[in-house]
Amino acid sequence: MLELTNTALRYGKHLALHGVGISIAPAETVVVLGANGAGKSSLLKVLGGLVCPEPGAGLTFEGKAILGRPAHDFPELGIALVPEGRGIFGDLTVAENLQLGAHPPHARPHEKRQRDLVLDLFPRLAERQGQIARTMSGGEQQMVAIGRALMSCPKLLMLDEPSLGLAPIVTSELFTALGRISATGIAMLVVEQNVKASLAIAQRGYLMEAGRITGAGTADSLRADPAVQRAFLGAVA
Amino acid sequence: MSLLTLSNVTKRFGGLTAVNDLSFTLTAGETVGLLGPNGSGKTTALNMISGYLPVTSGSIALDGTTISTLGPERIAHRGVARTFQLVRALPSLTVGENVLAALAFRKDPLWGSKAEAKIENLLADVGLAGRQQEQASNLTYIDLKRMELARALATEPKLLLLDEWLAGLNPTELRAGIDLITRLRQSGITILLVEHVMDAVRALCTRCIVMNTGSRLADGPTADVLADKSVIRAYLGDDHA
Amino acid sequence: QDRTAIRIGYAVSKTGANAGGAGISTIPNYLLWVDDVNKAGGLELSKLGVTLKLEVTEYDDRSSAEETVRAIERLATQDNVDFILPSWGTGSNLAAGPTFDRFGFPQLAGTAVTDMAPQLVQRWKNSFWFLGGGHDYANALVDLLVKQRDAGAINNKVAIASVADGFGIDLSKAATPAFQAAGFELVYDKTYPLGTSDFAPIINEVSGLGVDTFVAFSYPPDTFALTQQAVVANFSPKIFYLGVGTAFPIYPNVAGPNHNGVMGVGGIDPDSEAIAAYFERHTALVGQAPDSWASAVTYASLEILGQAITRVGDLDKSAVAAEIASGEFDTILGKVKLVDNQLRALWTVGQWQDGKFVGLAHTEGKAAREPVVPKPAWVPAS
Amino acid sequence: MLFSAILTGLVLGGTYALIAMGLTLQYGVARIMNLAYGDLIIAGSFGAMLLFTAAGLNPLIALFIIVPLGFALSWLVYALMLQPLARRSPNRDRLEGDSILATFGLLFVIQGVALVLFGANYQSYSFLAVPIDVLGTTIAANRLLAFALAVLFGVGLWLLLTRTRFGTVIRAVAANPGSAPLVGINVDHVARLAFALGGGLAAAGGVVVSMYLTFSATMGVIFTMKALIVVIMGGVGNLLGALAAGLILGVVETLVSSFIDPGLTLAATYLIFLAVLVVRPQGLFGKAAR
Amino acid sequence: MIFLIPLLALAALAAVPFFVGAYPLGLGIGILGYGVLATAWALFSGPTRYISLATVAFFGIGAYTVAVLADLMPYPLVLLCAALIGLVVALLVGLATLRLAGIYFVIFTFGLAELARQLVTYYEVNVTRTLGRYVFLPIGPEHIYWQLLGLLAVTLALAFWISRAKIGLALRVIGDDPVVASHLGIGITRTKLALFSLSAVVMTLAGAIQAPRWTYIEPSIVFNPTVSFLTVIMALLGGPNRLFGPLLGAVPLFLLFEWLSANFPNHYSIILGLLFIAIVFLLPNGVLAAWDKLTARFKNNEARA
Ligand SMILES: Nc1ncnc2c1ncn2[C@@H]1O[C@H](COP(=O)(O)OP(=O)(O)OP(=O)(O)O)[C@@H](O)[C@H]1O
Ligand SMILES: Nc1ncnc2c1ncn2[C@@H]1O[C@H](COP(=O)(O)OP(=O)(O)OP(=O)(O)O)[C@@H](O)[C@H]1O
Ligand SMILES: [Mg+2]
Ligand SMILES: [Mg+2]
Repeated sequence: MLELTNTALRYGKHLALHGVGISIAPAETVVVLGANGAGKSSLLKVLGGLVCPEPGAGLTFEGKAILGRPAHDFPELGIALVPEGRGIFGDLTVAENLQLGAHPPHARPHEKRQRDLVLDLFPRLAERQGQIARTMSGGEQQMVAIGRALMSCPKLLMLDEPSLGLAPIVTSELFTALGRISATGIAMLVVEQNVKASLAIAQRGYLMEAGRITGAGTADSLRADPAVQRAFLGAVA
Repeated sequence: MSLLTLSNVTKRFGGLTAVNDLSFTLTAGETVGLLGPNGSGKTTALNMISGYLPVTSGSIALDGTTISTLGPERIAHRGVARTFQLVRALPSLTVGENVLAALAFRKDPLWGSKAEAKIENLLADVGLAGRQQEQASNLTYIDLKRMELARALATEPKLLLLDEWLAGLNPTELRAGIDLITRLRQSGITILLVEHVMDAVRALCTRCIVMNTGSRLADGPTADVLADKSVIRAYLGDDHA
Repeated sequence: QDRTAIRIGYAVSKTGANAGGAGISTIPNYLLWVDDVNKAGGLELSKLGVTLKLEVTEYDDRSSAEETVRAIERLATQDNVDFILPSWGTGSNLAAGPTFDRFGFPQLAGTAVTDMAPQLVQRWKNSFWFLGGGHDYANALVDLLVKQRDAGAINNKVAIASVADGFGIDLSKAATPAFQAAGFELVYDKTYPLGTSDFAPIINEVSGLGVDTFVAFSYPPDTFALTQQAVVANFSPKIFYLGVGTAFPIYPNVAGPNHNGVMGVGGIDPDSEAIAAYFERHTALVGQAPDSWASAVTYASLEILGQAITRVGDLDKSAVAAEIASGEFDTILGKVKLVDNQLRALWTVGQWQDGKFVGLAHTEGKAAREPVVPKPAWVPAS
Repeated sequence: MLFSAILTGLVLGGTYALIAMGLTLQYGVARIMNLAYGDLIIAGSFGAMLLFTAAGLNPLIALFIIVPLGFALSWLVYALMLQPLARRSPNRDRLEGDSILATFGLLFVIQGVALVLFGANYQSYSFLAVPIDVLGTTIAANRLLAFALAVLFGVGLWLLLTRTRFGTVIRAVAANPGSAPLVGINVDHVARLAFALGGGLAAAGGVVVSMYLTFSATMGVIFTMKALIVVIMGGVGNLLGALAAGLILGVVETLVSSFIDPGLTLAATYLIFLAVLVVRPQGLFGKAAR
Repeated sequence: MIFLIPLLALAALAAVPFFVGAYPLGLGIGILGYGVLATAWALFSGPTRYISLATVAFFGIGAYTVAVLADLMPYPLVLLCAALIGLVVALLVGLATLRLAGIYFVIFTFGLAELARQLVTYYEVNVTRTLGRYVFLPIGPEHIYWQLLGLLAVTLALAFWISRAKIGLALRVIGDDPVVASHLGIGITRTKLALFSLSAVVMTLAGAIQAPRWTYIEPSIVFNPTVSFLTVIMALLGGPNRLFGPLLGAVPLFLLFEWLSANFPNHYSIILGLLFIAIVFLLPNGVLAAWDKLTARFKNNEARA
């Protein structure tokens, strides 16, 4: 469904990605693992159209080349991104944030259905629909951001560290929910530090290091990989 | 000896009570976890302790003197330092200047060459050795967190408030972070730690306070608290039981 | 000397707060005078044996005193002009005084109204003040009103509103005691700030006071707004007197039929052929008529300058200044001789009559027309 | 007397609110601190006067010509001049600085063109200067019209912004332009539209105001500053705030003029403005910063 | 050695009035006047990024103080009084603006300047019953020039010192994030007030020193908001965060204004406006940054050669 090839990304002098390529099949859940600063967020930004990679890169979605399209076209294509730092509309209410999630034309007819789904997933949001988003707690804001992305009826949902700052109970609920979302046939690309939980819902995964893809495999093979275990699954002393 | 005492502290935002009649005491040298579901008022509590938000009612005392009537800079001078849930770097300053800003305006200020040496040490402590000249806005997320911690430590606090400082780290980094805080603990600083990463809480905290909808739900030794039924129901979920 | 022209320099307010005033009273007259002189072949300089045309260097002073001063320095020392014409308004002429004086240029202040003129003349020997002082206008107005009151045409009550600006305050400072001395009852005497856009409160209050005489020492935008507000509120006192702007050619457009009978500061002699010809030339060149107060005076000041230059026969500034101070000149205002460096023969009160802003009072006691009192009642707008 | 003063004040306030509304849109949404705003008002006034004196066109009808022109002109200004600045700005501060400088330039251009075309003279015509008796107070019809339009635009736009999807989109861009693309909003497009809408409102204000205020080519700054004061006092981006602030200033001005001293009207307006900000630093209806 | 260069430059500039005519001297006064204002403005507004439009309030207060006191006491004492009055007003203003940020601060300060003008007007109208005041002091253009030059030197020295001193760092921290600043123990109120007042006192003196040049002082002349706008524009253009930035904005802009109004008196506005727009597009980071870039490129070329 999505194919990224030979991508390099530059911030000024700093090369954040080099020669990166990944692919995602329909309805597949893929996780990207990597240390801080490895370039995971940068990868998602490229896929979300927010930054433009160096010439030579290729990006196709459902067979169409979409590189260079403006960022605001991506939601309508079916690509939704929950970015690092959430990017919610702080001055607007929770309800309005969700409503805006359904802004892409193809999502508008399904606004009500998706809202019910989101509120079911995050009951806290149902209680706080009228609250100004900026005044919500950190975790609550994360729910708004994910909820908003779901409102756009995405075919591919990309999440940048969705469990960041969530209470344990919410995290486990979230991963359950992500599992359910994936079961509805939405493809997902997840960047997570909660490696255990994310590998549990993923079919495949990529390893990133210093701006390069350094490994790939099925969830099971990654779980079994000693290097992965050492770096990402090691129990805390 | 009690370092920090919250007595019946309440914070209301319009109609919403974010912290409700909260009382607890921290003894000098303790590392205490402040836990609770999202939106239960943890950050708000830290905000009141550090003076960022005024209390609606109740009072907060440090070393026996009331600080809840003081502004943040006076509280900082009395030995309270903090990090923020969403990192607040000073983006137009360099890493070194970020730390220098803390050294220069603390109770016994450092400036000039003395400060330079101190900055070097502090940055080395948090793993940012040799990166003084870098622009803060160019740092990665984890490095920003490190810098923010170095900045907080530079004020030589008695009480350090960490708001989800370990969030967003991968297991390897988490281990390094935990080690760092353990070292701080050994140096005698009192730490109040807001955290959702249970591995870290278990590894660091001798005692935990759990909040729910603004009130105190549990308070006691970490193992006891984390085994508490109501805590599991409200916060941990069955996975962590 | 191998000069080819007489260099005239001026810095005027083409932009900024004074641009409105300068655009009416000052700039067009400078243009017209230069045009008139050059069409006539120029000024004859007998001592040099040539007749030279005028050549202009102009700057925009952006309505700033600082710019005015510097522009004059520039004209005097860089452009080496022969004569400098001043900018519009009292403030800028006062600001420019020391600089004109320093370089020895005669300063013909055509649009400055100041009671300080006698002292200023002591300080700056080459300065000439053409538009009188606040007392001239205030006293003339009071005299005229006393006559009307004594004739039973108006009652004893007067309301004054003045703009809190140099002009308004100078006049009101002179008018208040004059009205009191003449036994008028001042039922309203207040100022309003420059930039006021709504005069409903003032007009509403004044209209309930039973005055037959309303006096506003006002400035252009206010002058128009006061008129419109008075019409709307149907406050139509027997005497309706306004300040700067009443004499502007645009006033009849603003007030429509209601301009008739409105009094104001200034005035012209409607019977003077010279003035009529001046109006025609002005309209032809600039595209609009001059105002009926300072325009003709400004133009006359330029005529005086030109004649003084010709009489002296060369470009000696102090000789020309001396001639201006002592000579008698033939201008569109008639024969003019300055008294103590001041033009003392001035129209002080005017009234719109038959499409002209005619002089009702003059510092020399004459009147071109009798005042129409009461003025015609307002015609409501349709 | 008191009642009549308040009524007069409300009507004056209508003028203030009317000229401020476009600016609150431009600054609140498009984030352009438009120093040339007042010059667009003046341009609208010149347009109305020209149509009225040359073509005898009723200014109310002229609105239908001039408002679209103002809209189109602002659209172009945004697309050609401001959009590139917005694109290259890494943050809001930067855009604010750049837009101040650029619109300061624009101010001079518009003013310069007006000076060349019309000269520096005061311009005035009068239209609808008929007295209307409102509950015993005489008010000029044109001012009443300004008041009505202010209320109409204010409430109408407020409803548009708060009750429609389009409004939510506009507010989203105002709140967080960086995130808007994530939900498929074309920020450039929305900002341009808001800026142009603000320009249309400015032109409308210019037409209405020209019916009863004397204006000249160099007076734009005065309108800009008045509008800014109203916008800031009401709270940036808040149309009801602009309406309320405009009306309050109008009433204060009139009350002071009637009962204290006309000489203090402007001092009182500024004093009220400053007092409001001292008490509520985010303006009457503004949201607390951060 | 490093102190010698500025001293030599100062001496050279101080000698200018002996060699040039009235008009260049006038230019010098204008440039120095705005140079002082822009530099003083940037003292506070550069690091904090609070754009103040109150400049002309202090400028006007300075000028008025001279107009009122010139005949009553010796000139140096008049200047001292002006500075003190400016200081008191600045403290009041500073206290009132503490909670304001962004555009609210900008327009608040504009309102303050206008309020000052209104109050002075009202006082003059109702108490002294005259609006204009006259300043007849035996102070020639060259004296004004020297005083402004001295003031500029002092202001630059202050700016230099502040940029190295703790208070400079404090201001930059506040400009970046006031919340962090307060948590680091920085007294925001004190710091902001101190710098705001310092900058205001300099502006007051700039007005006081120039007052004798106009002879006639009237609220609409000395409280002209254009002064505030130009100051901001000049400082922004030059780059408010560098020592010489504001000055390097003031000099070319001032000369540009002068050149345009002299050569295109009738199209001044249009050309100026277009130039402004062009500058924003071509020099996005201010004059100094553009200069830096140019020299950097030059050095690069050299290195390659
Ligand atoms: N806007 C930017 N400007 C300059 N450098 C940047 C920018 N964004 C990211 N970088 C750099 O690019 C590299 C990759 O960053 P990225 O945020 O993609 O990493 P990440 O894997 O998501 O890390 P984290 O786990 O901390 O979120 C880092 O070195 C970072 O410093
Ligand atoms: N400024 C504010 N205005 C209104 N409500 C607020 C404000 N700040 C916080 N709240 C509300 O107060 C409650 C407590 O918030 P707080 O940030 O303290 O939660 P928290 O315990 O830190 O949560 P998290 O773990 O998600 O960070 C939340 O419901 C939040 O929405
Ligand atoms: Mg990341
Ligand atoms: Mg929190």
